[in-house]
Amino acid sequence: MIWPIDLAILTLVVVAAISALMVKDLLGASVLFGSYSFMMCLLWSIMGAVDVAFTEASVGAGVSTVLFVAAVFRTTRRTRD
Amino acid sequence: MTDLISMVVAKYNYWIYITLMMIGLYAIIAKNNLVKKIVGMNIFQTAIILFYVSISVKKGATIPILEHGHGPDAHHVVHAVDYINPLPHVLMLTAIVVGVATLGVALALAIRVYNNYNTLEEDKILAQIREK
Amino acid sequence: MSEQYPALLVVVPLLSALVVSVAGWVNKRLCFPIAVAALGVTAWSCVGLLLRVLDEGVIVYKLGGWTPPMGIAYYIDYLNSLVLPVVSIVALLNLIANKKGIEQQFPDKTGPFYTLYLLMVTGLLGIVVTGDAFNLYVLLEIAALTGYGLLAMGEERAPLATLNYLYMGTIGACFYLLGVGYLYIVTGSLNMVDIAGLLPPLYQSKAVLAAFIICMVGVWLKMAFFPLHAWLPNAYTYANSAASSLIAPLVTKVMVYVMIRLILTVFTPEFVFTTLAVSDAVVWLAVIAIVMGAVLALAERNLKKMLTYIVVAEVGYMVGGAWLGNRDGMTGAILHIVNDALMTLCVFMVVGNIVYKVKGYAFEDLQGLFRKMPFTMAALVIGAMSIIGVPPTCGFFSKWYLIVGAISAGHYGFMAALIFSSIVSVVLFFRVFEICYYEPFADHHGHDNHSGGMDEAPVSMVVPLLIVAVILIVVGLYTGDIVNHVIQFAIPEAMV
Amino acid sequence: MKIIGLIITVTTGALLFYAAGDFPAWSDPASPASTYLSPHFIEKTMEETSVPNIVTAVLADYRGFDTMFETAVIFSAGVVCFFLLRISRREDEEPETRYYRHVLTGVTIQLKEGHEIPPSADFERIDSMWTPPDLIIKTGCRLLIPFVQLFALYVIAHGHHSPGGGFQGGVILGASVILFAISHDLRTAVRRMSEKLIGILCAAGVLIYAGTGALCLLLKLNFLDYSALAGVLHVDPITARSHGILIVEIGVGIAVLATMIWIYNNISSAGRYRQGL
Repeated sequence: MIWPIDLAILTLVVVAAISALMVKDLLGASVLFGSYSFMMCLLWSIMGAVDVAFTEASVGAGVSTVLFVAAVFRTTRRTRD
Repeated sequence: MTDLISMVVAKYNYWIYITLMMIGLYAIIAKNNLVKKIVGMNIFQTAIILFYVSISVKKGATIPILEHGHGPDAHHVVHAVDYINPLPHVLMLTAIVVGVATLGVALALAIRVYNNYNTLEEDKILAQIREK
Repeated sequence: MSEQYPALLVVVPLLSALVVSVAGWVNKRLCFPIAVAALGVTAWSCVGLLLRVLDEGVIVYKLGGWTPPMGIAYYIDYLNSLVLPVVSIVALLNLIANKKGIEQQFPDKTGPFYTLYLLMVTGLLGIVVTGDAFNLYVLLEIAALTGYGLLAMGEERAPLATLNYLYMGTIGACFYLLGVGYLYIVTGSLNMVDIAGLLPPLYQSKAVLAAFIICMVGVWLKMAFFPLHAWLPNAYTYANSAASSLIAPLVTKVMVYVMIRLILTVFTPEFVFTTLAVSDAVVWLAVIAIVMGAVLALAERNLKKMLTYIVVAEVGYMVGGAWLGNRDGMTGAILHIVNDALMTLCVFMVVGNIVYKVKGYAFEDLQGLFRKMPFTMAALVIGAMSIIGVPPTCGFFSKWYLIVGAISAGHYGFMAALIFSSIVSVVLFFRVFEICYYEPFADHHGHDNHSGGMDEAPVSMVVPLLIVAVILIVVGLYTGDIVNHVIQFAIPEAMV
Repeated sequence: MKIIGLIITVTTGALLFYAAGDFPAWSDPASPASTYLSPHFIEKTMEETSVPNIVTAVLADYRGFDTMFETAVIFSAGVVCFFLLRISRREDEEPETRYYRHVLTGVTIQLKEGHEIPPSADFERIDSMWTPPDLIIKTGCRLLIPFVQLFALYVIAHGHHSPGGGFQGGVILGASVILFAISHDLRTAVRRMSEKLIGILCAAGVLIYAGTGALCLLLKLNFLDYSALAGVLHVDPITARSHGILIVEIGVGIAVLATMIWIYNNISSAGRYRQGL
């Protein structure tokens, strides 16, 4: 494990999580959530959990994001918080 | 002071998971937009998955796939210290699946709510209900 | 075959759910018979299992043939063999009773409805029977997800109420999962019995304490224990009647079962009641739950919502009884799981019949129902008697044990709360009876109304309801046997 | 609400921080989690199941019962989405004016007062908001999708030896169909894979899993004890376990594939199955 990469990804995870919740546009939030999931997946593959990382890459970063975008497309992008 | 720093450094994964979990929990309770709450819910779930994956890490061990699985030396002795603990990974595969299932149901419900009230903001919906 | 009962009671509803789902695409009329047959087999194997446990004691069933703690195992002891028949019989009777209502409300979606119904029953039975802490989480999620689906189809406000339930339910389940993770990190095991064996040296550990608190909060969220109950009334009120009369009796009770299982098996009573010494605080919380549930029920002008607040109060009974920390209180709590499931089923099925005929459940819709629907109302009277706690019905006996437990624990606040809530229940139900007894004003001077005629719900709805009402009395009469032959062995010897 | 949320969050966080102090040090090989159960899995998996990927072995065999319910969870999510969103033909008022597009020339025809063109290869039904799919995206996706599906099949079949398995492969397969639905439109995708087929596949996948378990039960061993299959497959009990894992992984793959598409179809069209994204 290379600690600078680990540390950088850990920070990015937190940043992505906070910004997914802060951004005032639901489409942006879903895309940021996808990036959060992908960062998480990288983190897990660093920790050696290859199967979990693989699943998260396909489910969290892939299908979940598509579902979010689809739902936002069917409802509204606007939000106040 | 050095104790504190060494403790912070030694378990930093646990601190990150707690931070993420609190971010998610706060979003579920305090956010007003229904889809934002769902995002918070997912962050909450992945934080717990991060916790479990952190349990499984073992210093100096490799991924839990046996080398020399088949072939000439298939039956050499395997040492547990060489491989990461696989059990939490298994549990978390299940938890990820449960997470995406919950996400699907939550989004379906959010669409139903939007069809009824034409908004996703909780306070506006409650105001509409009160007017009736 | 009888050694395979433990697997059958979960596998049969699961397989039949899949078959029903396929049948829904081919021929809709096949769904109902398959579902009833599957639940019948399940109920039969649950009863068979209870008899076997009475004969031989604890049964261990190894899934996949792996010895625990490597694989997952089922432990069927006196506690869950008592709860299993209740869950399966409640589900079976409710399904038969609601056939007409389901077909009336979802003409195109009966297939998915029965599928979800069976999956929900699978989940609930699995929760009760499993001996693995993580397996319980997965089954919890099955029961929860299908529950969201069933509850959300109802009135206009149902989706929002269910979405709130989903947020709270997910937090609850995740907390439980986190608690299991904490146990895993300090013991390295997931098997409940195994964890209980590994824990004693760790009782002073902060991680075990946190695991216990987190698990309890998660389970309390799921069972709507005051002050975490906010999701329950709306979610149950606005749902369709078939779903609410399945979920209201079962989900909260099964979660109470999980709490008792965690206390008795995983963390053991010594840790919970001796090392922790917070039981007084929890019982006081239960007192508040009972009082608030009763008071909020008084404020409602709507039968179904009133009943949901009674459910909140009943959860207070069971949590309080379990946390009194003595034998009588625990007996009362376990007995009340059985009784409360049955009496909640009874009153919610009454609401189902009323909704089917009258299309409403507000107090003004109930006028003149004693004349119109005499059998339904007779069942309501018996259900209400049981909730109030009038002797021949079963509700009296569990309340009796709870009060005895409260006295021997010296917790007079809990006793007072029980009596207070009984009195409030009397007021609540006699107000309903009064409204139902008098004719609507308009009918006397009205034009052509079918006044005088009986307008009872269909036979297929009334007969299961009357069966439930009879069961309420029969269980009441046989309480002594249940306590002496089953519950007594379910509580560890160490508890006095 | 914000203040209540903050209070709850801070309390829970404080409890968790407090408890984390008693954890064994991170990545410590001597922690209970790494010394109690997992050594058995790591050292014995090869002997007992002959699967080198320990995660797959534990997932589908030692804890196969969990995984069966995991598949049931995903199946129930699909059914719930369908149950909640799908608008039945009876409730869905068809628009009075319909649009058709001639596939070869791209000419759009508008038919008023409920007239219809019988389904044929020349004309395709489109919606009033229809936008032509971009040629580059369409061709690119058409090139990409077979490779994605091939990879997914590899992931399912090779789950015994490398990361992956039924679940990941199924999601990738589902994603390839979703990619098709996005790059073309939902109507085309549904025409290729009808709703009924998806619904039946969903149940069939879980049925393969639970049915394998039930078969073991019929062969006089416990539920999901794959070594019972040895007689049926004509192999020794340990290889039978390995084959049993492969069978249930395929079941998981089918169930997940169908459910992902089902959920996407319902959510992206809000249950109307018209246009999609």
